[in-house]
Amino acid sequence: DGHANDVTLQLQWVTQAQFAGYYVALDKGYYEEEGLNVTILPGGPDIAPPQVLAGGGADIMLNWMPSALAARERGLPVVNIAQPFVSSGLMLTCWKDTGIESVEDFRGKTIGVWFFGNEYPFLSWMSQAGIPTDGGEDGVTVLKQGFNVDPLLNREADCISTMTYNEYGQVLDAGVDPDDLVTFKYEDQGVATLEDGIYALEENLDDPVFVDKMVRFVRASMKGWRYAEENVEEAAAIIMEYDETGAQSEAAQARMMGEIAKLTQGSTGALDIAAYQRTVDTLLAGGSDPVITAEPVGAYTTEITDAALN
Amino acid sequence: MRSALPIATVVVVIFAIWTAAVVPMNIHLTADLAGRQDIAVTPETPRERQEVGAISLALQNTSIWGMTYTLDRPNLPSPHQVAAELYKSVFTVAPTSRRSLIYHAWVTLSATLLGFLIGAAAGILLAVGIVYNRTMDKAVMPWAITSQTIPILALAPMVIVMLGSIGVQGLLPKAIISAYLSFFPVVVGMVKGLRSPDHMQLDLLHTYNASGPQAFWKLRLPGSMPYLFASLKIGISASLVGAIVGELPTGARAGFGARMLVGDQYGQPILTWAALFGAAITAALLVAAISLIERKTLGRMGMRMAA
Amino acid sequence: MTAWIIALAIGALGWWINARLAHGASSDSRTVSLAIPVIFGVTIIAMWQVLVTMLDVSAVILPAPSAIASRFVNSIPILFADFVQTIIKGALTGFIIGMVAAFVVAVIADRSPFLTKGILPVGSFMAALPIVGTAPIFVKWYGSDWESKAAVVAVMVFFPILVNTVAGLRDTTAMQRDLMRTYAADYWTTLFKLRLPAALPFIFNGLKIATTLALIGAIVAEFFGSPTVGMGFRISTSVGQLAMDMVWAEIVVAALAGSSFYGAIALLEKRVTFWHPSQR
Amino acid sequence: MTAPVISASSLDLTFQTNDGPVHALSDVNLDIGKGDFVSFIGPSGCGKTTFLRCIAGLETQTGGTLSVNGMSPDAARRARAYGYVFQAAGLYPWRTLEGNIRLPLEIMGFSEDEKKARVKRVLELVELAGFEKKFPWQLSGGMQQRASIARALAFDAEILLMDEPFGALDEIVRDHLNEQLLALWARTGKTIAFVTHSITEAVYLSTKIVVMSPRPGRITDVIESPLPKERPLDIRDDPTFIDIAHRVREGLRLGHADD
Amino acid sequence: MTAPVISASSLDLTFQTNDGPVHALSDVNLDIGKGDFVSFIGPSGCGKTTFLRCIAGLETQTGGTLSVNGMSPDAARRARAYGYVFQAAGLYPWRTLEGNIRLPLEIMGFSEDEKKARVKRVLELVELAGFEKKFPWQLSGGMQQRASIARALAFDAEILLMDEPFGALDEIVRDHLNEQLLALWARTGKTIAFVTHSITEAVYLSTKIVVMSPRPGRITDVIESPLPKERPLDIRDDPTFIDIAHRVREGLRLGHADD
Ligand SMILES: Nc1ncnc2c1ncn2[C@@H]1O[C@H](COP(=O)(O)OP(=O)(O)OP(=O)(O)O)[C@@H](O)[C@H]1O
Ligand SMILES: Nc1ncnc2c1ncn2[C@@H]1O[C@H](COP(=O)(O)OP(=O)(O)OP(=O)(O)O)[C@@H](O)[C@H]1O
Ligand SMILES: Cc1ncc(C[n+]2csc(CCO)c2C)c(N)n1
Ligand SMILES: [Mg+2]
Ligand SMILES: [Mg+2]
Repeated sequence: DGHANDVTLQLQWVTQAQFAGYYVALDKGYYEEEGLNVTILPGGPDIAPPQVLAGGGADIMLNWMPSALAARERGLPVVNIAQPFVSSGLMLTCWKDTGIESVEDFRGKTIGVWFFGNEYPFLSWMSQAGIPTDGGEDGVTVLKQGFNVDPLLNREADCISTMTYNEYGQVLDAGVDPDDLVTFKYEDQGVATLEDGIYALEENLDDPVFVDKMVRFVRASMKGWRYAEENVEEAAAIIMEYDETGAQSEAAQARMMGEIAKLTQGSTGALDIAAYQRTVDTLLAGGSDPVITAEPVGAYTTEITDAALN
Repeated sequence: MRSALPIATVVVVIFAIWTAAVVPMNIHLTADLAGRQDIAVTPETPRERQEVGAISLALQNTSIWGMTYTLDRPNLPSPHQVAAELYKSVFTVAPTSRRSLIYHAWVTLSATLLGFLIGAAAGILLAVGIVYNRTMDKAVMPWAITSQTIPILALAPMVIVMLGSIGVQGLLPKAIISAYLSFFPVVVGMVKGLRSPDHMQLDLLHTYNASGPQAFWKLRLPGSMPYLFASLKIGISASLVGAIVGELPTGARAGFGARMLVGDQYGQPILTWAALFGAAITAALLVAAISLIERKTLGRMGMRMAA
Repeated sequence: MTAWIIALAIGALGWWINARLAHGASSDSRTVSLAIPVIFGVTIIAMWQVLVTMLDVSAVILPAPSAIASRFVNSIPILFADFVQTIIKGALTGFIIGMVAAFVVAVIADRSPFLTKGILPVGSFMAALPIVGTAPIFVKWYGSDWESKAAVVAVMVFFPILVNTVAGLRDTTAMQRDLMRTYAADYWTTLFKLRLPAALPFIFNGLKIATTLALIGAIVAEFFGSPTVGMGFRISTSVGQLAMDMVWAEIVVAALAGSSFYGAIALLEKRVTFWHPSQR
Repeated sequence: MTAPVISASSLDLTFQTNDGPVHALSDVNLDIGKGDFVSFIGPSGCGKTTFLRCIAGLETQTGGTLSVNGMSPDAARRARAYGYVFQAAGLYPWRTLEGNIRLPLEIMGFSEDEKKARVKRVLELVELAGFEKKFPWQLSGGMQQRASIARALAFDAEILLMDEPFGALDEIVRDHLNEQLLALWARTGKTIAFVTHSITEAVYLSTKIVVMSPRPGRITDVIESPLPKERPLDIRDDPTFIDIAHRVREGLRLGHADD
Repeated sequence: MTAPVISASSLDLTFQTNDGPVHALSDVNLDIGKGDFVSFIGPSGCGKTTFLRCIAGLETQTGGTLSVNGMSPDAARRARAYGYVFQAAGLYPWRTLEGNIRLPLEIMGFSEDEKKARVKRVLELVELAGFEKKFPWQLSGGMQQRASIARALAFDAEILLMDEPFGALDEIVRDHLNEQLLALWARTGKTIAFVTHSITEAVYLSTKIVVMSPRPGRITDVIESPLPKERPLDIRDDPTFIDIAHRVREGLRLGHADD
């Protein structure tokens, strides 16, 4: 039937260059070439993509792997079918004048963290480092960070979570000299977890029609990513076109695209099993309060990327 | 329009307080900025300044007051910044452009109006049920009150997902959230209104041996009109708030809520403020529209307006 | 299909019992007035339970009432800490600040009809500022802890209380005011002996509206930044973790707290305005 | 004399209230003949309104019998046997004068032509022709009360029940309406039951004055008036008039404990 | 005769309204002596209330002079020279009967003992002892009105201004209160200015009846009553009484165009 070619993708944030590959594929007709009719649903502060998937509001979602694995443990069997982001853009950004030089210096400091399923990497990291997160003298005080970098600028927090491609740039935009900041990239700290991957519900993957659809989707999406990486300015322009709020600036999106390209560089879309295992180990290592309690089984499939790459 | 002068006075006072507050509210950010541009500020380092209160910092650095009014991402934008942004996004771009606040007003407005329609209709029906059915009166009213103590922003994503799972998307989910906020004032007002005819009025119809429906259409309904309009005015601003709240869990694609959110996330507070004022102005216009309909309707019905 | 039939049967049964009670001889007694809404609520919950279990609705979308109840019971310490943070520190403080500020401004505005005329429309304009926009601003100004929540609440409750108080202060008859003039009573005497008591029914109207606003304001503001405790924090975090049972447990706390707060104000109203026709 | 239009015998009515039973009417016996103008007078709470409401079928007696036009009051109500005029005019503010008078006609399903004709006729009867399009609040209290009488007359019931219709008006306007009411009664020959607090009014208007007394509400005196049907306002300075008034006042004083 | 307590000469009052000026009082000349009981009667809108309010200093005349106790009305108001009784009792529903009567005493700063004593005395004066703790809405209209008179008497002003105090009560209760008011007046010797719509009431109570007429409000007749100070209710059947009543009615009819 006609639905065989319909795909709805739930993003995990509002329209921005973070999702350029998909918008480019849509705009350039790559999906169309594959015979697909793709709808992209932007996310927002109040949207949990796994929940949307569970409710049937979307066929596939983008999600951070910690969040997806946690959802899996909660009984929502989501499966990674492709992983366009190969490295993590997450980092902590601190004021240098707070005296923070290493992870140990976090003790007694206030740190802004995103919640809503995005807190897992931080919590794993802290528990691996043996730093309690419940305030107190030698633990960190955690703030639930809003959607902006104000807690840092107002010095309410000593450090905040930033993405290399977005919030960090915003801090600089506010006039802050990079020399006044110290950053801790999760990649560098060895606690990186996989970010924006493509997930589908397990039950759907038993359906060959769905699988075929996904193969075509991933192939077209990766083509979009390739194009976006190579044509940063144009990709930013395309994002601007799809941004319905009319509030984004092209310069910011171009910068974001430049940073995003570093994270997707070299990805074929296929999940790197080693990176997967590293993510799982990080999450399992969470001491008394691990994000996931058991080695996940069947949390990914390479079937689709295998087919797409042929 | 005899109240134009008093309103203007109050507005001027508020603007004066606002303008005066801009300096202390923004002084820390401004001092940081000035410090980075090698303008002399006391104390010299951001850390030291953190220990100084806003007012005394402002008094120590009178030379940078001017800068507090022109920051790109102020804590408190100055009135003229907000006014300029409003002007820019209302008058200098085509209303169909995504950069136009009119466009976003329309997006929010469409959900508001649909939600208001649903909410008002549900409120009226519920009120009729409460007035005519003793069981409903006793069972439903406490729950209607309770329903309003539940934070809508917590319910909103669930509503969206549940509706999404049965295939309802687009305008309707937002409208339903908006309806959730607007039905309550309508129920309360309408119950009061339908019960406003006194015993004598009801007895009069009884002496005519009038039927139940006749009593409703000829007495209770027209008698409830002033109450209905009073609660519709509250309901429509609640609807607008609901529509804006509903924009966040629906992908914040467009509308006042999306503008506020995006302005906040990308460090453009002036955008947020402009959207905020845009929303309040829209609410005022909606209330004015209802007042106009009220005056027309009640006028035609021959009822005098209470001042 | 059977699930719906069973649910509808439960609904019909609940309704039937309530109808019997409502039309019974002792329908105006306290117990029955309390029992009817309780039975109504229980009926809805039973229907919900049946539908969710029999239709196998995912717990990620809508958890069963039984799951919510057990989560509630098992999380009392967390729920209590959240309650204290959000309701006591945020909502209550904000409510009191907003209320006192509204009274003060009302009394000032009331001294001059000119001011009153100006403040009321501007007040209703400000009341229309949506919380989604104001909350992030207050979080920016007052930080992530409860102070910013109290500020959001104070602003939200300020206008309804102000508008009602001003209207109430004007709700004396010309005759009552003239009476005070024949006693050559001064402004403050008239205020305290006549206008404030006469305004009480209006003031309580405003306070009742404000109670529900206060709760919503404090919870929703936490979505825009908070410490790692609080009802709004817990709700948004739990949604991200797909722990919908926890979300509903918090909603139950909100509903209980809100209804009790409302009930307390209504009770106080009954005691203080016993003389008003609506209370007799 | 023909069969009475309204006939009460041993009528009893007790309200059950939260503070215990209230004995509003006790052993009331009264016959009202066709074309009578009967006034009920008595202190507050003596059951005047309650008795009128019983006749109208708006309350049901708890003892004794009551018949209206030979049927039960409720059957009479369904047959729309009477028009009822309340103390306050109680016109609908959202209807014009004309609209208010049409109200019972609409409910009773008269044809459009018939409605028009009747509205015109009763407006003339109460001297309000020309005010059709006015809303109630555009009229004086006296005019409103006349309109409410017109409303009760519009569907031409044989009986008119009036519960202190002029209680809220000042004495001078009241005099004027009393004159008009008498004229109307003379012209139409309706049977009128009329509740009042004013002795002058009762004596001036009635062919029969029923004096009532409270706790429990009962009839203490029934005075047949010998005054002629034609009554100019001056008749109130007439010795017979003063005499009857005196008797009514005495009757009232006897039944009246304090306050 | 001593100097009048209240003296108006060429009094004029025009209200400026949106619909143009309303000439409420025009060339009013009147002297009220100490201990007089003066009634004002006239159709609605003739300026009775306005005149009383001028005396009370609640309105200011636009022409002519008015003195109360030899001072300006406003000075008299500040000196608390009079007690004012309004048409409706206007008791505060949130105060008990006692609390209502204490109200002026609190405002005027009487001592606690004094307050107690005065409340007790005036409650006895109006025969309401024993009802101290009741709230107004627990009392009948007549009792409320008596309480409002007690309130006006509590601080013992020499002048009592009463604006249709019994207008809302029924005739029987009214008769009773009239008797009580006369007794009170006799006992206290206060000067009373009394507005009414009832001819009987005016004639029964007053030593002087002022008939007024509207458009513009002016005095058309001042009738000195030859009736003795002692007046049983029966005096109303007395020919002198009927005579005066007739003269008042004639005066009213002249000034009264239509309703
Ligand atoms: N619905 C009711 N329930 C309980 N008691 C009632 C009800 N209606 C009237 N009563 C009581 O019955 C008695 C008679 O009342 P009713 O209204 O007939 O008096 P009334 O003579 O018309 O008095 P008024 O002159 O004040 O109109 C009063 O004591 C009144 O309180
Ligand atoms: N504050 C006011 N502003 C304008 N006009 C007024 C005001 N008060 C009274 N009037 C007008 O002045 C005239 C006299 O009014 P007033 O109240 O003194 O009459 P009254 O004799 O007491 O009438 P009633 O018997 O109805 O009480 C009326 O035409 C009235 O409309
Ligand atoms: C409520 C909520 N808070 C934080 C994130 C984290 N996050 C993931 S991607 C992204 C965009 C960065 O520019 C952000 C902020 C989220 N998804 N939802
Ligand atoms: Mg009655
Ligand atoms: Mg008057």
